[in-house]
Amino acid sequence: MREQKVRDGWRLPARLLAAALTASAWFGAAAAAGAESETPQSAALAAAEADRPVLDSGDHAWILTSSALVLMMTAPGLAMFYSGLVRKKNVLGVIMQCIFLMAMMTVIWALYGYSLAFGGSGPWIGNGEFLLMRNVQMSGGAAPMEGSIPRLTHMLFQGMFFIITPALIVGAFAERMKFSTMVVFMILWGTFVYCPLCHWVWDGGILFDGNEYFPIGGALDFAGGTVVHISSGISALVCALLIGPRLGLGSQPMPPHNLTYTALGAAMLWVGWFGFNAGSALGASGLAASAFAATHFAAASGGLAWSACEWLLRGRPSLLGACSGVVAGLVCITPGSGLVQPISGIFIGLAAGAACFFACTTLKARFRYDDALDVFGVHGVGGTLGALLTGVFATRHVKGGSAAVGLLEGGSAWINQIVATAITWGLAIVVTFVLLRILDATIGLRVSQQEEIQGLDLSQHGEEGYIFI
Amino acid sequence: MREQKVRDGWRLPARLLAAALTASAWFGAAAAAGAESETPQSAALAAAEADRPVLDSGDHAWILTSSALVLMMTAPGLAMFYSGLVRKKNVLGVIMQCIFLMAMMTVIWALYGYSLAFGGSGPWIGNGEFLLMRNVQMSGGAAPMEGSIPRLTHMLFQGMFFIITPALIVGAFAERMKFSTMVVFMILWGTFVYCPLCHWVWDGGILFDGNEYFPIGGALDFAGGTVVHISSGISALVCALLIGPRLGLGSQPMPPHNLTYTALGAAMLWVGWFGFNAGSALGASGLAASAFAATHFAAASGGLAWSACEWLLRGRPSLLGACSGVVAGLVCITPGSGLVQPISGIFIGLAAGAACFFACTTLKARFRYDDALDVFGVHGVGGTLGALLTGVFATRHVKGGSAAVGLLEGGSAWINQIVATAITWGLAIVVTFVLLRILDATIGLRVSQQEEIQGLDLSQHGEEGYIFI
Amino acid sequence: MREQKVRDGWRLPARLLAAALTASAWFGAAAAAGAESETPQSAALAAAEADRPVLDSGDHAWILTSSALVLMMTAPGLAMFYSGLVRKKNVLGVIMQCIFLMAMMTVIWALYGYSLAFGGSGPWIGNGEFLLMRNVQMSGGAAPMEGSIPRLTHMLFQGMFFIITPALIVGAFAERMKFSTMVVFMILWGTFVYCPLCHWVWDGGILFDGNEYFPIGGALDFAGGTVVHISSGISALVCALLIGPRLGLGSQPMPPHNLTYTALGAAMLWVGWFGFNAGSALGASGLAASAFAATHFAAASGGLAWSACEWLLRGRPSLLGACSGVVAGLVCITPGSGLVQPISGIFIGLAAGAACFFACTTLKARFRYDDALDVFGVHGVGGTLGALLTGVFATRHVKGGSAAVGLLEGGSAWINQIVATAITWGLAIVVTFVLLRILDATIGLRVSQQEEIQGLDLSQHGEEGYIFI
Amino acid sequence: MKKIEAIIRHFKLEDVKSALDEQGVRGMTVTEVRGFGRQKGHTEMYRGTEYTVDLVPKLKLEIVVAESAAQGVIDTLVQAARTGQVGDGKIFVSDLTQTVRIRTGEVDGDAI
Amino acid sequence: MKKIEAIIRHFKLEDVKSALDEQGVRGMTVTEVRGFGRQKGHTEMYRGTEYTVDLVPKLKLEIVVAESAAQGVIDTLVQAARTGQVGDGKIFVSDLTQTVRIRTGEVDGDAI
Amino acid sequence: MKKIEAIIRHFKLEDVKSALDEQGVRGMTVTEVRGFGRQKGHTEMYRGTEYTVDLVPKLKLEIVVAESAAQGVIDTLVQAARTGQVGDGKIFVSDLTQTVRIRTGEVDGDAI
Ligand SMILES: Nc1ncnc2c1ncn2[C@@H]1O[C@H](COP(=O)(O)OP(=O)(O)O)[C@@H](O)[C@H]1O
Ligand SMILES: Nc1ncnc2c1ncn2[C@@H]1O[C@H](COP(=O)(O)OP(=O)(O)O)[C@@H](O)[C@H]1O
Ligand SMILES: Nc1ncnc2c1ncn2[C@@H]1O[C@H](COP(=O)(O)OP(=O)(O)O)[C@@H](O)[C@H]1O
Repeated sequence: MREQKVRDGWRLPARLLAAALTASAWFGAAAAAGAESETPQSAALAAAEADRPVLDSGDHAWILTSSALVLMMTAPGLAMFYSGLVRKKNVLGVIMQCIFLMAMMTVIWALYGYSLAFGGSGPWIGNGEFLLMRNVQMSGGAAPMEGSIPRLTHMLFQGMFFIITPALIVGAFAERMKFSTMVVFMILWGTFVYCPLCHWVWDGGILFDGNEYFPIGGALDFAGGTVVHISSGISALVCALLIGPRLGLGSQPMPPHNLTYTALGAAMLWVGWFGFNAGSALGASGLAASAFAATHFAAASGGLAWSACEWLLRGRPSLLGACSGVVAGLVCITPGSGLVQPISGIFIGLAAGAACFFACTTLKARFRYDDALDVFGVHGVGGTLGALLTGVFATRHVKGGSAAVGLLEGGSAWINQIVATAITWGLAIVVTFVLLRILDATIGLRVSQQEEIQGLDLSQHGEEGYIFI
Repeated sequence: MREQKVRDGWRLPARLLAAALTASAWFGAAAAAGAESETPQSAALAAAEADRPVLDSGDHAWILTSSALVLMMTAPGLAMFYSGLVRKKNVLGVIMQCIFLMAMMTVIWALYGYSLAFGGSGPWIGNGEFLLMRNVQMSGGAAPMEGSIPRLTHMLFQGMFFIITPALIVGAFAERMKFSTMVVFMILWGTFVYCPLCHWVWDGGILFDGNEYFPIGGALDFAGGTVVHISSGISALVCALLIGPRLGLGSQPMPPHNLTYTALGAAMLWVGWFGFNAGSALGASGLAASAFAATHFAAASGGLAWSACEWLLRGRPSLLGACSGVVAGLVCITPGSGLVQPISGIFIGLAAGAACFFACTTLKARFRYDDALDVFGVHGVGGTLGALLTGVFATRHVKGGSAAVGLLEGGSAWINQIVATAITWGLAIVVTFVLLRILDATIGLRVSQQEEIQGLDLSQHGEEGYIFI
Repeated sequence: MREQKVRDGWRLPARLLAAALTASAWFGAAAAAGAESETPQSAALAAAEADRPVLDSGDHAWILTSSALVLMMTAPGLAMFYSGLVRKKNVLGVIMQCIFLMAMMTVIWALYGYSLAFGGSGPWIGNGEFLLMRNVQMSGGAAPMEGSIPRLTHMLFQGMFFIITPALIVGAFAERMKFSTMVVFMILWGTFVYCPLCHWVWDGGILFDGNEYFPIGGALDFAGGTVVHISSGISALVCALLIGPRLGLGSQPMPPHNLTYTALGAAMLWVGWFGFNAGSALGASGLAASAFAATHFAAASGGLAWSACEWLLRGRPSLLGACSGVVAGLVCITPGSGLVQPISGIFIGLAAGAACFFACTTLKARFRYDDALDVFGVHGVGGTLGALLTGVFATRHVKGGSAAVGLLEGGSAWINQIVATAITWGLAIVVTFVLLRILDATIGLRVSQQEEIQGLDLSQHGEEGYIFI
Repeated sequence: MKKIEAIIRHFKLEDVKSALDEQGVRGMTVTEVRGFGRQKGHTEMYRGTEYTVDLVPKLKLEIVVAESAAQGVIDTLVQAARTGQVGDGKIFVSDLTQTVRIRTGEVDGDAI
Repeated sequence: MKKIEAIIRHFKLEDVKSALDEQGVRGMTVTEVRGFGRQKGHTEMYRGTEYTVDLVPKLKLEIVVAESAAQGVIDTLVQAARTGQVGDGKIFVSDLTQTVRIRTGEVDGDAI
Repeated sequence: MKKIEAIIRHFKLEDVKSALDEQGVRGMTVTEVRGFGRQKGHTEMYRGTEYTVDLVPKLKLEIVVAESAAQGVIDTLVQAARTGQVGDGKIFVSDLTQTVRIRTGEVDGDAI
């Protein structure tokens, strides 16, 4: 994520020092260390060498780890979280959608997705620079670099986001969407919503912090508030509205069939989110630590806030509530994780827990859309709130530089945040609406009534989840 | 953990070398590398720079990873391990306690816990140095350091211990404690047992290895034998005694409702414990590797020992036994993991497996306390044994320095280990007893009979774990 | 893994540079930085120092992480994947075998396994160099090195492979083998199949790439195609044939009892495999990134290929199919992960998904062996295919050097791959056959009919998996 | 006293319950069962193997009522549980010789 | 031959079993059921939604005994399963026309 | 109409089903139950505690047939479900007073 190249302060002197060392050292080397002089090079060459980005194995270790963590978020994490919430007869359907998306989005990313998102730096969309992994893969035994890590790793890390974002949407149309239609929809959604948006925000496009094309759109989005959570949460709402409620909603009970899965999945999301947010520092820097801490604090206070709401308004806190609050806190801190102080994360988490509680209970009940697993209520609402609160709490102490950033320190980032959020809402609504309308008219969105009653596990995949007999 | 600042040998020359390099290089730089001279600094300044702790991205990557691993230990790890052991009607209750503690203890840690534990270095308790994350968070784009990692990361890593320690206790009063009382108890326990003890052992207090206040108390505790396992295990016993046995114990069967969870949770604990122990080296050093290996070997031999006991005494080894042995081995190696040779870990694991098998079967049966999930039997007994065996097996080969350490090489560490263990027992017993008596007299410890029969899931949280109909 | 010491290109100049720096710097240091001159050393000494392998904390962090990931592959990963596939009454039996192997193989590895596999570099078998962790553990506060990581870590990482390889075989004789016989068999199999094979391929033996003893056997096996997958897959087939089919196979239904476990376990395998393959670079290098990406792509395309086969031939894709395809892709890319371009990983994954689909359906149905969980179909077939395709796709761009490697760039590696694969098949067949025959004649392979009907959970371990009443 | 056993589809439970409630039925016992009949099951595929599952999940209701109320309950059941598709289920009626309420020891008419 | 069906609370199973054992009853069959009756259920909340669950988990025991032993068993059941709280359950008794032990083919009195 | 209830071993289900199928039986209802009888249970150990589990998992089949077909079904059941080991199970036969097919409202003979 390009704007995250601003690293914490200690790096700058270190870089200069390294460069100086390189130059000076070669003088000494040339004169003294005869045994090492197999490769005579001039001081000028050495200085050039110092400018070439050098792989920092520690940074790299952390981003490789983060990539693994973010994949773990989709499955087992999200797969478990979501599958526990549906009825038994649809448990495999949900897991299948997560696993299949892991496979499919990865291949798309390799073929053209990464290039569309991160190739070049035009205002609207990437270019063909990285098509089919050109300029990403090793060549002659060396890997092209992106900052202090190989571009391969940048591609991998970002690719994990390309998986989880559509996977989040799955919760909105759970228990009723045709599997084949879901497949087609996600290919299109990834191509026409995710890739452009990612390019706008993180690769120099019109929502890139400090871009020249559309400065007022320049958003602070450290780890995916707009790109991941708003985009998926808003699209989810559109999906829920267009596909309609589940058969029997309101008359038949549809409680979560296995809350232990949901809770264990939420815990995995919490753990994996450290990769998501702290990994977005693209190195094992002080900034990564700060993002890690903010993430952790927001998750914790989000869980407390939701539990408190339940305790006060309904007499007792539920496990599902605590877990929902944790996820809400995590969603909300995402855009600001590397821009606000960790202690602000506590406030952001509290706000998220309360707001998403309200969205998932009162709001949803009032408007009667069947966002089955509350993707809008948590990711749409939490993501939007997070984008705005980033404009409030972001600080130069974390971002570096001397200009005021968030509203609290007198900065004006909040304006850009509002603009970028509005644009993201617009993009998500329009494209998702159009795509679904087309699919509805052609291959159809929903399984037949018969199949819905039978459950997706049997009707779509010919399997049963649990055969305990 | 301060005493772990002794790093393995190769680091020392490396540091000196780096310092020398810095100084010499600047001479060369000043003379030759004109292009780099934007920041003119004197050699003196450069030397000062060399004294400032520098972030080692590799160390940092490992501790960030370790922090994630230790959080994973509480949930999904411990939550799964424990929840499988209770009856179906209490499965959510146990998981909720773990998840809620993750949220609550984290916020306490951020507000004042870290400061109480690690602020200053007085004999008894921390100071206000780090209250509300002051002096921990980034400032002006730079992060305060603690050794080669940001203090933020130190805070995070230690904060994960502050979560899991109370979560361990949960097993003792499982299936019968009021949720609200548990919440209050854990706030107090964290404040009045964990924080002081942590300060005593790891931040220069009266049990700190080499402290001047009370030298004979100076304990070797690499990763939490006293601070985590003895404190929680002994407090658990007090809890079990004061809250009394579960309704129907002895007359009604109370087998684990889902041993697959217990086993999968134990496996996650095994994996996560690498973060717990090897992370306690606070860097990706040779010492971390040694602690990792000792941990792994002790887990393995602990599992074998318990299985062997069962095989010999009962005719067949059980999965629950193997998993219990693994956890016993892990508990027991914890204090010595970075102080003993890995191969000694095998002996320590064997001893732990056998001792904890005895404690959980014969001992518990004889004294008839209802330590529901054997927290005392595994963490109390295993932790105490581990502290003592550390006094036997600890070696200068791992600890560094030239003085003999463990009994086996003629050292006297075992005396300090006994003293520190006794003091930890005393603290845990007294404070836990007082806290529970007060809570019992005020808000009450136990749910009503009615609620206990109904199960905690429904009575405390209004949810059911599995709805497979 | 010795052949993996070839690192990506940027390292070479970096090393030379570092050496030069060291030498030159000391001149400066001696003259100028008086404050630092406590340790007067000559330039010669400094040069020697530069030759000593130095711990790279970033490399180390990644391999520690990878070790944890690979352990996670066996449990919870494989334990969950396999246990979901058996009938309810055998669920604990399978998990127990995984957990017990984790414990037992680890102790064997510590005592003599690592030494047999990696001691010395003779053609046939290791020597006693590392018996009982001699020359592996720290001494005088310093850890012996293996490249840029402590040898302890190399031992740990490799030890995780020593666990998972036998654990894979467990799937072949699931639901019917005597636990005690399994224990003995695995001790022998680890000693007489794994350790020699590992030594041949990775420690300079007769299948080592570029060995002098038997050059045509020199195989490219980056992360365990021959050592792990072919060896276990082929042995599994022998096991299935010799132990015979499960009672009632064909007449009674034996569907997977819990596909959610299988899918979640597969996802954990996917995540853990990054440690397996990218960790095999033994550092956080560009090569690690490349292996990570190839692994990820092959998993994804494997899942797509198997799903496509099902969709085309049976009308709908199943979750079990998608997961099986993912695992097939992962198996197949293993030997080539650090030798082929990531984009080739897509082809390899596609081939694996299709081939293993065929093996697990048509082939198995035709020959009627009861390889209960398809170890041969996935690991035997996928591993063999992977070894051969490595000979096709391996490239100097990744491997480094200037010689052509794979068939596609005109190299001849494919010949060696065929030879090494054939030898591995031979070793696995012969030794497994002999061992099983002996065990059959002495202690017996199978549980009694009675016990098989009752299930292994009760008959072998005296426990039940789920008690949901 | 009549015991009415009805095998119905899962998703009809709520409808049946409220229909019976209107009828004045105040108690019943529900069991998860699997039924085999004219309704075709389905096939499941697991890797190489295809299973025909002809045992379909159903619910069994047991309702004990006074002789006089039986026919009304049966009619209500037939109406509320019907979809018209094969697999709607069956009703079996039998006689009870005695009924006891455990809490009070009341018998027969008073017990339900 | 009488078939005695008893709906009881889960946690009374052990008590009932040992009471019947003293009575000389040597066999029974137990089923997990959910009961609906005067005992109020409970409410469950999942995010926005509240469910009233009025089906309470119960156990159903089926005990086949000789005509002569029936009343004794019924009395024992009532005593052992009673807590006095609403929801203790019911006992239903009916006639069997035949009983067979599969293992031996023995019928009626010899079969149980 | 006769209702035949058979308690059998799990792994005999397939055999029984196909034997009944040959017999012309076209419907039945299966329930998971736990049985207590002469067949000894087993002991389970969990850490310090040993449980004697004397409730053994069984399947209960309920088959409703015309009076005339009853004896044939019973004989078939006895044959197909027998292993000769203690625990093979029991068959209980009782009368039904009425049978209804929900889908069509057909009664008695036509309903099964
Ligand atoms: N002869 C029978 N004895 C016991 N139960 C039966 C019998 N026939 C049908 N059932 C039960 O009724 C259910 C529905 O029967 P089925 O023949 O599939 O449909 P329908 O009742 O609409 O004709 C079956 O699944 C089974 O549980
Ligand atoms: N009419 C009935 N038919 C069948 N089962 C009944 C009937 N009434 C009650 N039951 C069963 O008996 C159980 C206890 O009944 P309930 O009315 O709650 O309490 P009590 O028996 O103490 O009056 C119910 O949960 C249900 O399983
Ligand atoms: N008196 C009884 N009433 C109800 N069910 C019984 C009775 N006796 C046995 N059963 C059922 O029959 C099953 C088999 O009985 P058991 O005595 O173990 O073997 P067998 O039928 O071979 O003599 C039991 O598990 C139980 O479910």
